[in-house]
Amino acid sequence: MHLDYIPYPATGYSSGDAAWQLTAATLVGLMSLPGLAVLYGGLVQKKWAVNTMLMAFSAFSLVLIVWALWAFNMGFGHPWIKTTVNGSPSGFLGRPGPAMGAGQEAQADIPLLDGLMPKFNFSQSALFYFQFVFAAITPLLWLGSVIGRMSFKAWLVIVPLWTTIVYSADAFMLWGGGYWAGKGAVDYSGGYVIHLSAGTAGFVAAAVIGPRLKRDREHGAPNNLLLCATGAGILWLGWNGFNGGDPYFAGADAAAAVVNTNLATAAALLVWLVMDYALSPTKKPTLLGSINGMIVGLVTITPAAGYVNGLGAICLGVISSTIVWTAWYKLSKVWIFKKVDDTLGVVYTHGIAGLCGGLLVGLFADPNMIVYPAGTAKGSSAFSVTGLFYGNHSWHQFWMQLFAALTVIVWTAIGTFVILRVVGLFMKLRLPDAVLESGDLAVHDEEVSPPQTLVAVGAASPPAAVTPTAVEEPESTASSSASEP
Amino acid sequence: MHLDYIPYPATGYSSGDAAWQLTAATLVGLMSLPGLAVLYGGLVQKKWAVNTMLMAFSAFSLVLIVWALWAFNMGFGHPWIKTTVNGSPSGFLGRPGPAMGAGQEAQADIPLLDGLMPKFNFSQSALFYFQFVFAAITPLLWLGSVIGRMSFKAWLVIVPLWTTIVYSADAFMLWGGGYWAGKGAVDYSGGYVIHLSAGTAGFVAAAVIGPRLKRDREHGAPNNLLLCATGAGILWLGWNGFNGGDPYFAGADAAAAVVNTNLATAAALLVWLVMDYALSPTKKPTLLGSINGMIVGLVTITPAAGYVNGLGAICLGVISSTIVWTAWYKLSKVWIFKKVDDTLGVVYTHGIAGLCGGLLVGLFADPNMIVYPAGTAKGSSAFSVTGLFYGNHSWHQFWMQLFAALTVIVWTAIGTFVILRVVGLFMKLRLPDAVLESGDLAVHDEEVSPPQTLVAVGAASPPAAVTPTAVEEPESTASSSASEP
Amino acid sequence: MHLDYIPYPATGYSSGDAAWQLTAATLVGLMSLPGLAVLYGGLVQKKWAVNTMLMAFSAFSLVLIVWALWAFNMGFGHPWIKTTVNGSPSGFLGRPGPAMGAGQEAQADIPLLDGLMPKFNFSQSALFYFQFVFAAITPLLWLGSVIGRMSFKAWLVIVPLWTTIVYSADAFMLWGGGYWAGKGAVDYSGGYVIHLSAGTAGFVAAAVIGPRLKRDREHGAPNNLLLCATGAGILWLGWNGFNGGDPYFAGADAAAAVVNTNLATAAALLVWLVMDYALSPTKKPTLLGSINGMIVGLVTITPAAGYVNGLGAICLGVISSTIVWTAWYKLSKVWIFKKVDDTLGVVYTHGIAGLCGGLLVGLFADPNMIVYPAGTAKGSSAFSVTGLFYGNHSWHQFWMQLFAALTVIVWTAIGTFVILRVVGLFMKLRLPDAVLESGDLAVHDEEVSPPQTLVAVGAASPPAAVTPTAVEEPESTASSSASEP
Amino acid sequence: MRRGRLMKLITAVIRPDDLEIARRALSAFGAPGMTVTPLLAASRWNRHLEVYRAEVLVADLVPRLRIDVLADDEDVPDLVALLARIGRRPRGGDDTGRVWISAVEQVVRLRTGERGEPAL
Amino acid sequence: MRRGRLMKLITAVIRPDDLEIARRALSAFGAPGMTVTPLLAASRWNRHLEVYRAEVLVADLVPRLRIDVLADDEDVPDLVALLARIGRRPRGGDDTGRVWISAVEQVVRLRTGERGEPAL
Amino acid sequence: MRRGRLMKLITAVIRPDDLEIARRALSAFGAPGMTVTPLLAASRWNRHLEVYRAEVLVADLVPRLRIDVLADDEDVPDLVALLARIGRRPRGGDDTGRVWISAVEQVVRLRTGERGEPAL
Ligand SMILES: Nc1ncnc2c1ncn2[C@@H]1O[C@H](COP(=O)(O)OP(=O)(O)O)[C@@H](O)[C@H]1O
Ligand SMILES: Nc1ncnc2c1ncn2[C@@H]1O[C@H](COP(=O)(O)OP(=O)(O)O)[C@@H](O)[C@H]1O
Ligand SMILES: Nc1ncnc2c1ncn2[C@@H]1O[C@H](COP(=O)(O)OP(=O)(O)O)[C@@H](O)[C@H]1O
Repeated sequence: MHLDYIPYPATGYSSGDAAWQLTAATLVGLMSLPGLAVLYGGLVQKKWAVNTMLMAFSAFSLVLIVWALWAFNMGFGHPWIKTTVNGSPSGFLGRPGPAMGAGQEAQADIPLLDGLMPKFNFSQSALFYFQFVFAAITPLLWLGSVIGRMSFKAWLVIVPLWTTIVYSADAFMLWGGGYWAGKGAVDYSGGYVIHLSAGTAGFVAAAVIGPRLKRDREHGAPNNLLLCATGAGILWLGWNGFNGGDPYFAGADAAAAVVNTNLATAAALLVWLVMDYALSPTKKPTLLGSINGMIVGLVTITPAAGYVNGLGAICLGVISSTIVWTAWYKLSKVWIFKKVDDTLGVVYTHGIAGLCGGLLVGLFADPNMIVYPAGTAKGSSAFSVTGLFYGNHSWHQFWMQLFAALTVIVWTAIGTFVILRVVGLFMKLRLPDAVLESGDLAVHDEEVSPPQTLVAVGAASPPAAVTPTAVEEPESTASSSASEP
Repeated sequence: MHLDYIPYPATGYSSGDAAWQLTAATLVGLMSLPGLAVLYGGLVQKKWAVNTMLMAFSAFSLVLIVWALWAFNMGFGHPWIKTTVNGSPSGFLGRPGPAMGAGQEAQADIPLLDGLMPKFNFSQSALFYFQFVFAAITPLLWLGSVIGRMSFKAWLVIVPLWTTIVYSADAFMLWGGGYWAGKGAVDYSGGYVIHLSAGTAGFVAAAVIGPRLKRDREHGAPNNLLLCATGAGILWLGWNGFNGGDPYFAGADAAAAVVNTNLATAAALLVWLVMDYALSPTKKPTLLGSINGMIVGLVTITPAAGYVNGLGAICLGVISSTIVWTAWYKLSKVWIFKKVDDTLGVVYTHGIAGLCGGLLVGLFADPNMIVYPAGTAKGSSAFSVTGLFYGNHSWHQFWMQLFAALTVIVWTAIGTFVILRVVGLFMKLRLPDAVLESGDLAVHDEEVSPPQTLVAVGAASPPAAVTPTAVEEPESTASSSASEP
Repeated sequence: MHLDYIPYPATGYSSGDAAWQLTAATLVGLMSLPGLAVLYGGLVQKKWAVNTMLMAFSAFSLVLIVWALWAFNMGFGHPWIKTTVNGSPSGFLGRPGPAMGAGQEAQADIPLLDGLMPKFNFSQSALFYFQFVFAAITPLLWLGSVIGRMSFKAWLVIVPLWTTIVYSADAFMLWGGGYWAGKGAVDYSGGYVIHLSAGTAGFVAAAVIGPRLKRDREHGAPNNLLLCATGAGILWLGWNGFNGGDPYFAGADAAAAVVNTNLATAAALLVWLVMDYALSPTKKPTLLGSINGMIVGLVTITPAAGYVNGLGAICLGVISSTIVWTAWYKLSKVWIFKKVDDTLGVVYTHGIAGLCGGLLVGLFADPNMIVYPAGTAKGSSAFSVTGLFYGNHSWHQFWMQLFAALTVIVWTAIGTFVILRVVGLFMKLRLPDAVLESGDLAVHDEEVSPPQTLVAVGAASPPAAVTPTAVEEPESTASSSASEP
Repeated sequence: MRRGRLMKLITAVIRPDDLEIARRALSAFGAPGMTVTPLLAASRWNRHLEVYRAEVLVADLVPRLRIDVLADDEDVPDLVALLARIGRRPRGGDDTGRVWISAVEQVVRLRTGERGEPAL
Repeated sequence: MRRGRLMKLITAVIRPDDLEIARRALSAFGAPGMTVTPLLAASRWNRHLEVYRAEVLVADLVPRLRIDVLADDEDVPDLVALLARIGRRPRGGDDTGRVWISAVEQVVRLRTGERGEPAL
Repeated sequence: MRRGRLMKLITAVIRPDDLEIARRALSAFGAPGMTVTPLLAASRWNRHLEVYRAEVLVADLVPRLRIDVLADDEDVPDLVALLARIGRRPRGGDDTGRVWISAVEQVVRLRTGERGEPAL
């Protein structure tokens, strides 16, 4: 009986790889919902918690619709304008098109990567969904820069545009086999495409939209650290899927990427903790500081996870955490960083951390970390990346990483700026001050912990029980009230 | 050395499918605990949060014991009274029996489905557990209809009975190879068996048990939206296991089901958001409204996840969300829906949404969405479902879906009613009003956020430090107290 | 093209097993962060929530660094001092050494287990990470015994030492192929190595460090039951990875272990619930009591998960829950248990529960529960364990379990005591009372739900809007103030 | 005559579940407004128990509401009687709070600056 | 003369967003200290709505702050005028609270035991 | 003589950690009851800092408790002295609150309707 049915479509299909890809994607999804939603929801002022979470839920939804209707193919489909890089076909952006038909059940395929990596062992749907959760988390990340004043309506309009114009292009150039992929720049799972881009977009958006109320900036206390920890924990462990899923195979490199992710994160968290201990104004270790460090570690290892060895991962965590900690305390005091109101500091923990990680790949990438082993066919060679400290000590990879970073920064900054300005022509990007005064209640008629004295409208008829009829013992009370001089 | 051991039992065993099945089951488990527990715990009045969560934890446990001792085989074992449908053996309920022995390590098997689908690639334990988490979440869902007045003790008695009598039968008829399965009605992963059934049971139970205190109905404000978001996020992503696990293989259709699940959910969430924006009394988008929309999407795609294509999934989300939104605002104002106190509106977000999804399968099912590809043996054909809009445009599937739905509604309604009435003969189903006044404290001696001034019993001896001995400077105080006219 | 690349390193590699191992490890990681962090964070007094959570996050990080630099090989590497047990090589502790190089991508290997179990189907990185999450959760567990007074700085020093000296040795003896493994004592996934050890360490640490403030012991009310439920739910379902991942293969025994885990847990939760109902002073079922029962069930099945059948699992849950409930209510009133301030009662829910489970393996282990089926080669036999109630009814396994338990208790107690005393020579283990008075604010300058009136330093200049200039209508007010006798 | 002297502040400590009935009665009576302040009351009654992880804790400070109503002297007796009637409803052996009256010298309605009685 | 008779307690019910401005004005004026108590005010204005799952709920008890300032009799008029000016600022048709003054017979600064005026 | 005139309300603003000791002392003294209201106090001392994500925030409104005790005139000096002694305990340079006394014209125990002294 069994032979009669094969539960899988193509040969070369592996249920193990499919299982891992779906699991990894689900973990990344959990990083957004509820992960980021409640981390940010707990980090913002109490009066903005609902707004923040609803922006997260709605953006996650918007990105998926856009992704299915046209954007996935702009990031991973056939190049729109074909170019060639080092002889092989390339481009800057994919041709838009829906990814919704039954054809999605066929074996996965990224046209420009054919032959450059093993054929996928799972269906296109799995690839589509895995890439979706990455696309979805990116605007959620830079949401952190604009909460506390951004118009909810504008958010609903901007997210789809941003995913289409900015994210797809970044993804195509580095992951879709586009220009920088051809050039040999690498981004293991989104240090550039996701985090550097989110940091840049958030910063630009914060600048364009303008700052929160002076009063809110002065009263920027978070509202619930239990939820911050809940979100942070989900982020950390969810990142196992974030980086572990990116080789597309449940192979040895996936496991190595998971280990490296955790090593860098642990190191970065501890470095931040120790620096708070030793150098912060109050010389105390803090939970939110440690969570910052944790995020820095997760972000910085992201572009490098499967390319560096364990020691390299620790180094990345230590270096980036030191840099970002310093930026957080010092850079934030100067010039534009002081002026622009990046509510949760996304530009530091994602922008700078992602940039550091991407560049450090150029130094720490260990050629012995095999992403894809060589096959049997002659001429086939294993795929790995070599940084300055290995092989023939060349700076080449570093430069590639640097140029790719600059491209991402510039493209993202311009794209974000233009989108916001254009949308700004049709609607206010910033809520009126009166609305900002009250926050969630004004925008959504909800507050994060509603008073239990709220009563349904129309439920206020005086009860029969007590009616102010003839008053008993008037004299005694009279006497009492008469009892004053 | 390696050949010497095979870590798997039967040939045809696939570690990939097993991994996915266990992972999917765990995700579904997480939807119940902590997912639903904290979503509901945050949605109810503060005074009922503990009671709600304890009902969830205890029901989850009760169902498992029942499932192992007898109920699993009533849902997926050999038919109790054998019948035949379209020539092949069938029935309405399975023969009760334990599922606990070492034999559970053998290859999985659902007797009535032999030959109708590929042989399972994992052990019976995996199948048992996967089906358990579905059985467990169902009473947790309709718990939402009865919280705020149902007796905790009665709950402990009713849940096992309900799982045995109502759930098992519904499951057997549609999933265990029973009558409606034979007739060709399909329920991909529980739009009927779980959600339609939960909506029906909840509504009936709410009617039989009676409403909450008038005062509580008037003060039905939730208590913590951060936890609502936490639970909602876990529900959404956990649903990847809910629908992705149901083909029983980590094949292409599993991935397609995951994508469809998310597409329908995103669409439904956005539709609800927009309708709140455009049509709600206060014209504001709300977080809890969006979560309603999200749940509608998840529920409505459940019976269809692997049968429709991406576009179909979006259509299902849009249609059902529109219908349920309207029902939520309008239907709730009329007649019985106004009278019956369905605390969290389970009949709308699960009952109606599940029904819509199940019926729409009859329209949108795409025959090109292959659940199980054809095998090599001659005569073997791929398995897929064809709706009105495809193939030879027949209404057949729709009718099957409709009749199956009616069966589920009727059986669940009657079963639930009888169980409650019978149990009602032996114990009060509703808590006395005095207890309802105080809620958690009266039922559990706990409250969701205990005052930090609570002090251990017997820890109240007057301290040595200060004793009201001879009073110092009496004169001055005397003067002060004498200082009035 | 496809043949040209093999995405996996060694033959014998299975993407399914790798996927499951990484997934299971991630689930266990989630049990720590956010699971335990928020369960404990919600269980402690409000003033200690931040401190508790930061201890969890930092310990998780510290253990990983230690694990990678030297400790993993002390638990699972080559024996430091080789001995032989029953003819085969053995030892008490592994030789320290880093586990960070590219070599970690090779097939996994535990030297002393070569030939005693199937070769691993995944890479060393996966094994390393899976074992890390176990090592990490252990100190987090016994953190529950010392919160509310332990110095944060001391914690940062003690955790790495404890992992190195205590945990590694316990792990090596039972899992690394060390002495007790050779003797035939079994610990499926940590009833001894993790829970019995955590219970012991916590109790000793609580005794050495000393109790909380009298005032805090008297006011030990938790602060947030919603978060307790969140953490508890994640623990339960995460445990599917905890026990399901331990056979190292996604085989039938993994699924059986998952089922047993849930059965024992459900039974234990219900037993605790019923005993609270029937025997507790106030005769009421409680959420936190049920969560205790849940933890007891999870812990007690841990050493037995894949060795007992379903009925055995239920028995374990019932027996242990009864024992621990009794200990919780009665034992806690007597002698040393009354004196030592084990804040969250880890010695009961982990220590005693783990011990019970380990011993009961000696009674309930069912030889038909096959962990590894026999291979094809002659002489190869399936691996399973036989308890008193099966086979030739021998007490042998029970004695092995008992002696192993005693070893773990003694070694852990001595190790913990010595570490604390030595560290105590260099720094205070207990915070000064003044600090204990205020808790989080004193230690971290943070509190779990910060008042929204906090204002940024230096943001306090009097506003232009209102200045106390010439007062209008002075007469009227004067008259009013003059209006008294 | 000087009205100022005859304004009073009526303060009542009541049980939370009496709030609604009290409010409705007051507004039905026409009391212009009121403030409600949640507080903890040391009561010799009703020290309810709470149990967490088998530890029995006693809430010897019970949650109560403090109601402050500014009123014209003439209305005081009626208002007090009204509150008294509410408080007197039979209840599980349990405290039912206090009402006390104190003199107010001046009242100002901030919005308009009105003083004395009209500001009530 | 006896100072005790001339100490007053100024109590104001204000809107939360006026707190900061009020505090700054008071300290600028030199008021020694104050206490701020969050409470719920029954206001005939400003019953804002909240909506949860399509159920429209009305907050007819609006959150307000009660400010208590002990002051010397002489400062009372200025302080009241000051609070009045703050409260009077134009606002969306909405209540703006009350201020009332009552007599205090004695004040003690616990830290030092000082009584009367110096303890203010 | 008319008792009503000689009932007083003693109001104290104390530090949270003094609550227990105060309560015990009061009940040991035999004070019939009390109410405890959490509030924020504007103190010139003890503006503790909190730090969130490297932003240093100052809590210039510190959490305090307000205790209200209705008492018979004769008991006032003792009660005040008692509170004063508690408040005076040496503490990290830090505010220790206020106590003030005001007259109460009438007290009613709602449960029984008793008035005046017996209702204390
Ligand atoms: N002397 C007092 N000062 C202030 N509040 C008091 C005083 N006596 C009682 N109360 C308040 O009034 C409430 C009812 O008083 P209690 O004596 O407990 O019940 P009852 O007066 O009905 O016998 C108590 O909760 C307490 O808060
Ligand atoms: N008689 C009263 N006693 C106590 N508080 C009052 C009284 N009247 C009004 N208040 C308080 O003063 C606030 C403003 O009163 P309200 O009448 O609503 O607005 P306005 O006085 O500006 O017209 C209200 O929120 C209420 O809390
Ligand atoms: N004039 C006042 N009116 C009301 N409360 C006051 C006044 N002055 C001080 N307080 C309260 O008494 C507390 C102690 O006063 P503060 O001056 O800060 O310390 P100390 O009086 O011990 O020097 C403060 O927290 C404040 O809340």
